[in-house]
Formats: sequence, C-alpha cells, structure tokens
Amino acid sequence: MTEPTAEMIQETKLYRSWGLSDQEFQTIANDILDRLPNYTETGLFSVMWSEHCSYKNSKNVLRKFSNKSERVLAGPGEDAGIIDIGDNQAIVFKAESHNHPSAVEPYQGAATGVGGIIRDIFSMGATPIALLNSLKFGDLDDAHTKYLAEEIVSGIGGYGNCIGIPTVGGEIAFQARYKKNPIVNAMCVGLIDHDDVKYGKATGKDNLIVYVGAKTGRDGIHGATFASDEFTDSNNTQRSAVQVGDPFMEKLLMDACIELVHEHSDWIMGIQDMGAAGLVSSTAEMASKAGSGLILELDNVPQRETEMTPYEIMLSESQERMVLCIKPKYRQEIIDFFTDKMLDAVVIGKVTMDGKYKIYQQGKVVCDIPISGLVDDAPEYKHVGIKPDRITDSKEQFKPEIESLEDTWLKILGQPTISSKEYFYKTYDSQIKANTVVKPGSDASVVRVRDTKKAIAMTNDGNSRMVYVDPFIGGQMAVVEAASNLVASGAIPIGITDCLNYGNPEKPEIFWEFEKSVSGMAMASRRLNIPVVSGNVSLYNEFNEIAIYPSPMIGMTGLIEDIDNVVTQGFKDSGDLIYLIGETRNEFNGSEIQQLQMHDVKGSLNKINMDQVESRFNLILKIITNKLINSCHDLSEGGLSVALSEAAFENKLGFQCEVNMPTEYLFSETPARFVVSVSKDNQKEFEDLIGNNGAKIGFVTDDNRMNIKTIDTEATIELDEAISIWKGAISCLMKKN
Amino acid sequence: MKFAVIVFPGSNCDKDLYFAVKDSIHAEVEMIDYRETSLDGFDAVLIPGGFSYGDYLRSGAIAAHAPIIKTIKKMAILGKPILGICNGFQILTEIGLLPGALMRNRQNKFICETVDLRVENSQTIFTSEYDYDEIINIPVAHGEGNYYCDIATLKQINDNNQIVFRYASDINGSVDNIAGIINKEGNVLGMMPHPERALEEIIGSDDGLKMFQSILKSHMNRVNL
Amino acid sequence: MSLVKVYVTYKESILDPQGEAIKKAIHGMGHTSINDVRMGKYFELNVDNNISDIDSEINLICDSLLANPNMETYRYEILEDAE
Amino acid sequence: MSLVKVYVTYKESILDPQGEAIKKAIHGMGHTSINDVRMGKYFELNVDNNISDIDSEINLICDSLLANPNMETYRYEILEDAE
Ligand SMILES: Nc1ncnc2c1ncn2[C@@H]1O[C@H](COP(=O)(O)OP(=O)(O)O)[C@@H](O)[C@H]1O
Ligand SMILES: [Mg+2]
Repeated sequence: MTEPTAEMIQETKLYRSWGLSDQEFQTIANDILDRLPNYTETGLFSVMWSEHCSYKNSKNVLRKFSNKSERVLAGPGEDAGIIDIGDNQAIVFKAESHNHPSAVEPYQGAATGVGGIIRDIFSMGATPIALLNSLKFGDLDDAHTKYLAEEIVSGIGGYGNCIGIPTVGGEIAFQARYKKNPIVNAMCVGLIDHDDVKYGKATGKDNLIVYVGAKTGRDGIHGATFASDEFTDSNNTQRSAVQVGDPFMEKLLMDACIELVHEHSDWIMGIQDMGAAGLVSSTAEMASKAGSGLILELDNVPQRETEMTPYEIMLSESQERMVLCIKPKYRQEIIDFFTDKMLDAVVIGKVTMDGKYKIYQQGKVVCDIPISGLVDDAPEYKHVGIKPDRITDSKEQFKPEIESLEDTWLKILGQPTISSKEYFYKTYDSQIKANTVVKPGSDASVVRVRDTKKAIAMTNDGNSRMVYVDPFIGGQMAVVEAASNLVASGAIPIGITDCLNYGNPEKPEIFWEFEKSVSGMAMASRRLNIPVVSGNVSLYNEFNEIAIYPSPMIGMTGLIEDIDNVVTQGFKDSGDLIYLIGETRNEFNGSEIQQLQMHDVKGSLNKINMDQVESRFNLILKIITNKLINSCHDLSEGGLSVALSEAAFENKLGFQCEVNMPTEYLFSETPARFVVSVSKDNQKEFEDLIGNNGAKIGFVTDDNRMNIKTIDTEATIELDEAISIWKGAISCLMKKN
Repeated sequence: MKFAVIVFPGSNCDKDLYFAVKDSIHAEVEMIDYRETSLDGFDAVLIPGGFSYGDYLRSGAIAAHAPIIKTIKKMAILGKPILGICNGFQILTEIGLLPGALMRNRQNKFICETVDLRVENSQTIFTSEYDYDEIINIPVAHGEGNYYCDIATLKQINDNNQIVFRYASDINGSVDNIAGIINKEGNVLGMMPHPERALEEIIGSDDGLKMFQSILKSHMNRVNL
Repeated sequence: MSLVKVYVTYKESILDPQGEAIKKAIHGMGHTSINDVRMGKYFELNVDNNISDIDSEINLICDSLLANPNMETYRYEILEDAE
Repeated sequence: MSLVKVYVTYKESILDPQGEAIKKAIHGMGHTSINDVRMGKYFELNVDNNISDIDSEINLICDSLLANPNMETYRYEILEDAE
C-alpha cells in the first residue's frame, strides 16, 4: 500500500476520519508547519490532538480543580499525583478509564486498563501497593450485561492477581444507561521515598532514548481517537483497537523499573510509560516537558509484525512498553540489566536541543515537526452548556410509600446497587503482600505501610444518580461521600484522583452536566482541603446517541497515622450502644428508594452545608483517635436502614433501635451521617464529646434480629434472612437465565 | 536454620514468604534465582505463590523446566524440608514430587477469602505445633486450586496419612476437600492456602505462625540429635 | 448426536503472550527447531440431531460466545453421528 | 516448514469446569440442543524441516510440557510443508 501524499490528504480530507477538523488541519498546515503535513505527521497530530491526549474539550473545565495543599509534591501533568505522608515517604496515585475498549472486548479491555494504570504508578519510581476499581453496568436482567460484567471483572482480576498487587476496593453500580457502554475505571496507589521520584523528562543533549518491554504490533492503533468517539450499532468496523494484556511481561517490567530507580537512579534522566497514543505521546511529552527535541530511528523499534509503517509504529498501543531517557555512558549497563530480567531494551533515539521531533525510517525523514506544535499547541475549546430540561429548581421531594417496613427494608437490601458485591470482589486477590488491614466490604480499604505505624485508606465513589438529578450538588456529594468513607475508617483524607465519565461534550446539555458537576466536586474538595492531584477524562460515552448518566468517580486516599486506630463498619459486641451522628432530613430525590418505587430518579437536591460537613468529619476523627468507638459506618445509598444492616452483618450481631423520625426517613439519603457503636464504659466521655451532634438510637444485640421502631411503626427482621438476601442478590441475578 | 525462597519469573508471594520467615521465626533466609543450580548451605526450600511465567499454558508447567528444579529434586532426596505454597504446590505436582494435579476451580473463578482448614496430620515436620483436628483460619487466593488425583492415588495418600490439610467445607471442588498433601517420606509439603499471609492479627489471622515454628523446631530437634 | 469441534485462535496481528512464553520454554528445553508457537482454544460440543440448521446455530454460538470477532477467528468441523 | 497442530483435553473422567460454565452460557442463550461442552487447548507449532524424527520430538514436548498426563491427554497432526 502506498500512503496518500500530503496533497491528497488535504484534498480528500482524510484527516476527518481520524478526528481532526478542517480548522485544526489548517492550523497545522498554516500556523505550525507552514506546509502540508505528510501522512505520518497528520496521524501524529490527530492522536495528540484527540480529546484523550489533549483534553481540548475539558481542559478549561478541569482548571476549576485545586491541586494544592501542604502535602502535594506533584500534581496533574505527571503520570500520577504525589502526596507526602511523612517520614520522607509519599503515595502516588491515579485513576484511568477503559470504558470503550471494555465495551468491545470486556476481558482484555478491563485487563489492559489495569495494566495501564499500574504503569503510570511505577513509571514514577513508586511501588504499587493497591488497586481499586469503579464499575458501572446496565441492569443485571440482560444476558449481554451479565457477560460484560463477568468478563470485565475477570479481566481486572486476571491482570491484578497475576501481577501480584492486591485489589482492595472499589464500587459497582447498575443502571440501564450503561448497558452498551459500561464504565470501567481503575485506580492504582503506589508508595515511594521522596528521593526516588522520577519524572518523565527527556533532558540533556545526546542523552539516549531507550525502548523497553513488549514488541510493537498493529494493535490498538488510534485507540486514543477511538476513546474519544461514541458507539453506534453501525460503527463496529472501528473495532480494530483491541489489545491483549500480558501481565507476566508487565510484572517483569515493573520489578525491573522499580529496581532500576532504586539501585541505579544515576543512570537515567527520565522514565515514562507508553499509554494511549503509544510511542508518539510518550516521547513527545517527555521532550515537551524538558523543552528539548528528539531524533527517533524507527528501524530500531522492536516490532512484532513485518512491514509496519511509521504511522503504525508511532501510533500503536501495544501494551507493556516503557521509554527511558538515559546517559549514554550507561548504555550497555542498562541493556544488560534488562536482558538479565528477560526484557528487551533498545536504543531508539536521542535528545536534541532544537525542539524538533524528527523521525527516520530506512534513512529517510518521515516526520519533522516542532514538539511544541504537537504537544502544546493543541486547540482548546470552550463549549457553552445548556441546562437540560429534566433539571428542576423545585424543592419538592419524592415521598416514599411504605406499607410494610419489613418488606421495603428487605427489598432495598436485595437491590443490586445496595447488596454485597462479594460475588465480584471475591475473585480479586485482596490480600497479597500481606499488608491489607481492611479488605473489601467495609467503607474504605486500608493497607498498612510496612515498618511504620502508618496505613493508607482508600475508596472509589460517585453516585451518578445524584449527579444526574443535580450535577452541582451531586458532584459535591461524590466528594463528601468518598471523604465520609475514609473518615469512618479513621483516616484523614489527603488527596483525590478522578475519572470523569460523560457523554458527548459537543452536546450543550452534556457539557452543562460536565461543567456543573466538576464545579461541585472542585468546590467540595477545596472546602475540605483535599486536592485533586491526578485524574482522567472519558467523554463520548454514548450508545446510539443516548448518553450515560454523568458519572464522575472520585478516588480518594487518606492517611492513618496510627494503625491501632483503624475502625471498621461492623458492630463488635452485644450490648454496645448505637448512635446516629448527623441530622436526617426529608431527602429522597435521587435515592435508592426513589429508584425502587418510581423506576427513575428526579427532582433537585438540597444544598449541602459544607461547614457542618467539615466539623462533623473532625468530630468523627476525634472520637476515633480518642479510641471511644468500636465501629463506624457512613450512611450512603439506602440510608439508615442499610447502614445499620451492614453494620450488623459483618459479625452477625443484631440491634434494637428506636428513632424519633417518620418511617420513610430510614431510607433518606442525607449525606455525611454516621452510625457508630460505643461500649458502655465510654458512654460518658463519648456523649460529652459529641454534644448535640448525634443521638443514641439503640444497642447491639446477639439474638439474630434487627429491630427498629420509628414514630409510626416497628419492624423486626431475622438477621440470617437479611444476610442471605443481601449476600445472594447479585449471584442470584448472575446465575438466572 | 537457613531457608531458600525460590524466585521464578512471575513469582509474586516471594517477598511475603521472605518476610514471614524473617519476622515470625527470625531465621536466616535468602531469595534464590530460578537460574541457580546449587542450594548448598540451605536447610529448607520454600517455593512461593504467584504466577510463575504468568501461569501461561498451565500453572507451574513452565517453571517445572527451570534450572533450579533439578537441585530442588536433589534436596528432596536428601530429606530437606520443601514447602510449596499455592503456585509452589502446583509446581511440586508438575515436577512429580507430589502426586495429583491442580485444576481450575470447579466454579471456574479465582477465589480469595480466608477459610477454615482442618489439620489432618499434626505429626509432620511442618505441622507438629498444631493439634490434630484443629481448625485454623488461613487465606486462599487461587484460580487453579482444585486438587485432583485418581482413585488409586487417593487411596494411597489416605492410607499413608499424606493428607495434611482439608478445607472445612468445599471451596473449589478439590477431591475429598484436600488443601495440602505431603510426600510419603514426609519432607515435601504442598498446600494451596497461604500461611505466610496469616502471621498477624492485624491482617486477619495469626494461625499460620505455628507452621513456621514447626519447621524450625523440627530442624532444631534433628540438629540436636 | 453430532460432535462439533471448534478451534478458536487469535487473529494474526494480535499478541499471543501464552504462545510466546511457551515458545521460550520449548527453546529452553533445547528444541530449537520449533520456530513459532500460537495457542488457541479448542471446544467439543455434543449436539442433538433434532437441530434444523446446525451451521447457523454453531456460527451464532461462535460469534457471540466462543470467539470475539474483534480479535479472534474460528473454524469448526462437524462429525455427524458421533457415538 | 511443517505445521503441527496439537490438541490437549482433560481426560474423559474429569469434570471440566470451563466446559461446564460455557455449556450453561450456551443454554442461557437458548441453544438447548447443545448437550455437552468440553474445552481444551489448541496449539500450532511451526517446525523446521531439518528435524530428524518429528514425531518423537513432538511427543516429548507434549509429554513434558504441553499436557499434564495426570489429567490431560493430547493428540496432534502434522501438516508438512505448510508454507
Ligand atoms: N469493584 C469492586 N472491587 C473491589 N471491591 C469492591 C468493588 N465494589 C465494591 N467493593 C467493596 O464493597 C464495599 C461496599 O461498596 P460500596 O457500597 O460502594 O460502599 P460505600 O457505599 O460505603 O462507598 C466496599 O468495601 C468496596 O470496597
Ligand atoms: Mg460507605
């Protein structure tokens, strides 16, 4: 095949099918190059200027986030954000979406998503210590959805288990809009000493560019553009962007890179993973950060297939590959170092000072463009949002109908979004490395830092129903809910990574959802002093023009200074007193019970009093550090009825409670509330501390019953029955034909 | 007493096992590369869990051809204690030091949870500190832990008291709920559960401690003879 | 009763990590005349004879379940009246 | 160059968990005339022609690596001079 000439590209507007607009093409030709780009160059611009790489549609909105705090060592712009945890140690974390690939090939799509996010962490020199994931599927009554769920979960487990990083937590939700466009977000957390941090920079004239890892094939070409495209029934042909993950290769690569950074830091100037848009994005960004230029020799790039064109080599998204910038005098040492670890390392280029990106194949120049044009001159679009019709200002709340509290309670416990996710997370190795203190199943997952008293708590959260009914407050709630999870486990929230999953931003209503919810998240995170240090945007999540719910995912990390203070959600001893902290209000819009009874969510949300939220978090942390409570659980979907039940399930202890509120309030989803249990010995001290911020509502029992009395009714359900409904719901749906 | 932890490409519980020996019984321990051919000076061999060679093809199948394997077999003949955990157990069956094979879990899924194990034989050098019939709490994490052997082999290992651990209830379809077996000579133990992940209450259980203590104690007894 | 044998392999251009690892192991064992190894899946399906259009049914099952057309190809053979 | 195709399956007497899972999925899709599914592995090896006794070499590779005789059986076919 001969490639079209520059003129033909201009004439046939071939670039359009790669996602470049006429305007963008003209900018490249007239302003950046002063000539027409050739085939390869057009390809490079089209991926580097895709939404996935350039954030051209979202940059403007992302500026709302604050990325500063006294702990932040590195924020957005690097592979991952870095946050100080004291003692010269830091955590490095980031989340990434792999929605589109997972829709097409669920096992490999999810697996390579995990592989990609792990590379982002170890490319900074950090040792990955935990993985989390946030999954959103269609309703489980559909065979294709079950297939997607089953395969996506096994892909995540398959990769994480093999590479040996514990998968310690996450979230899973179900909603019809995700049926053909599942959400697959993976997060990785790593640990590093301050001095070991490595940045992805290609600095210093004549330093060498080294390629390490798997060979390059034609897989995933234009994956980045693909991720910025929407699905329809008819564009199945786009689907060549499937990559197969090789976790074994990644394990070798990870161990080698970490050892290199630890033992031979002086050999290398920079290190970067090859993610979306493969070789071009990694090398161009390394040069851009250093303000340097690059010469690449494509003949040296290890290739798995024959006769690959420069376009294919540069754009391939073959997995498990890294780029290093090294000092020439260590060339042989580095090659030998990797060979010993069963990995190929090859010099493919060198650093220049002219700011040019020059690529050669068989002695011919195939690309000669300014790096800045490719990386920094990508356009930025400011879209204007329009409020969707469904958004209302009316303060009217949905009113649940509860004929039998027993029935409603059990029904809620059996809803897939509420019920135990054990069916899925049991297939993840959550304990490898023997550091997992709190495993999946509590509010936050907790991993200790070996040889210290410290532990890191982490969670993934984002209730997209709330964001759908009210993007701004829903966005705030996502941050508040994630922080509540951490606080409930005894951790001080210290940082956020996010995945922002939305529909097509060129549609004004979608853009409005995007902008408003980011504003809400930014406001809450600023207010609570939890900086956003990394993240990822996934737009165009639509199928046949129907967008998913706006689905931001907050990945939050927290620090526990003393591991002895870790608290879990389950009641511990019969006789302990139960308190509800925080006021419950008439708030049912966007709730589980609204979904259950209306089969839809609507209405607006009440304003959140952030001062109150903040002081409540401080209070909880104080009662935990003063060792006054035996358990703590935050209230989220399903409200008090679900929180009490989950606290009961962990150690099979029942309760007897009486609340001074109407029955339906048991299902209210007012944010930032907590259920705690306190032993009688601590009652006085505890009550003095909480003052009127909470109230005693009952006590823990061991008679296999859960009993609640409200101002209008009383209900008792058998603990065993409730557990079996809650635990069995998902497996039952998955197994049903 | 000096332990060797064998590291294959793709082993991923090697460090856990290393720390386990160091922190629980404070014995000497070294990581040994799969390309080594000598284990001189070592008193015991530990084969860790993980995914050697990605577990591609079949778990343990490719590791069975690594250079260190010949040496491990020699150590077995010399009567040195050899403990294979999870992938280590799979490798021990692949190289024929233990009978049977480990198939995909019956439910066709990876499974990670802390399970009840019954100690069926407390007279081995690996389990002397446990009581017979004791129930212990140990994590499992495997996709191919479904122990299989034919009827004749099953009878043999039963008759010789070679079944050391059983799951208290069926978790993966293993024949007779077998979780761990020992060779006839009593020095090679393979088990799917991970005692090295059960050494501290803070991470869920310390029921694995006695295993490492048993190995040390048996060694001391032999040395002192 | 018919026996249907289905063979599923990755498309040529797709990475086959298992095949690579097996090849290396085979070379390590000294069999260097084996140049290339690809690994695939093999299925045996027992099918009732009352089925009307066996080919279309098998194709459907392959396309939607046994193989992912985005990265795999398959072929099958039908042995009629296998025991 | 010869192409060797190797098929590895569980022994008859052994329950095949993957085959079972696939059978359930097939039934779930409504194809109830599929009675039984077994899943195995399929390998394609490219072999140099300079090899002296191809059968004994392939048998050796199968016995010691590709199949585990405790639970699996294998068979193979040789296609000579496959390009
Ligand atoms: N995809 C997943 N992977 C691992 N663990 C999960 C996953 N989804 C949910 N979990 C675990 O299940 C528990 C309940 O999750 P969730 O209902 O989202 O909690 P919360 O409402 O407190 O945020 C948590 O411990 C969480 O980590
Ligand atoms: Mg919670």
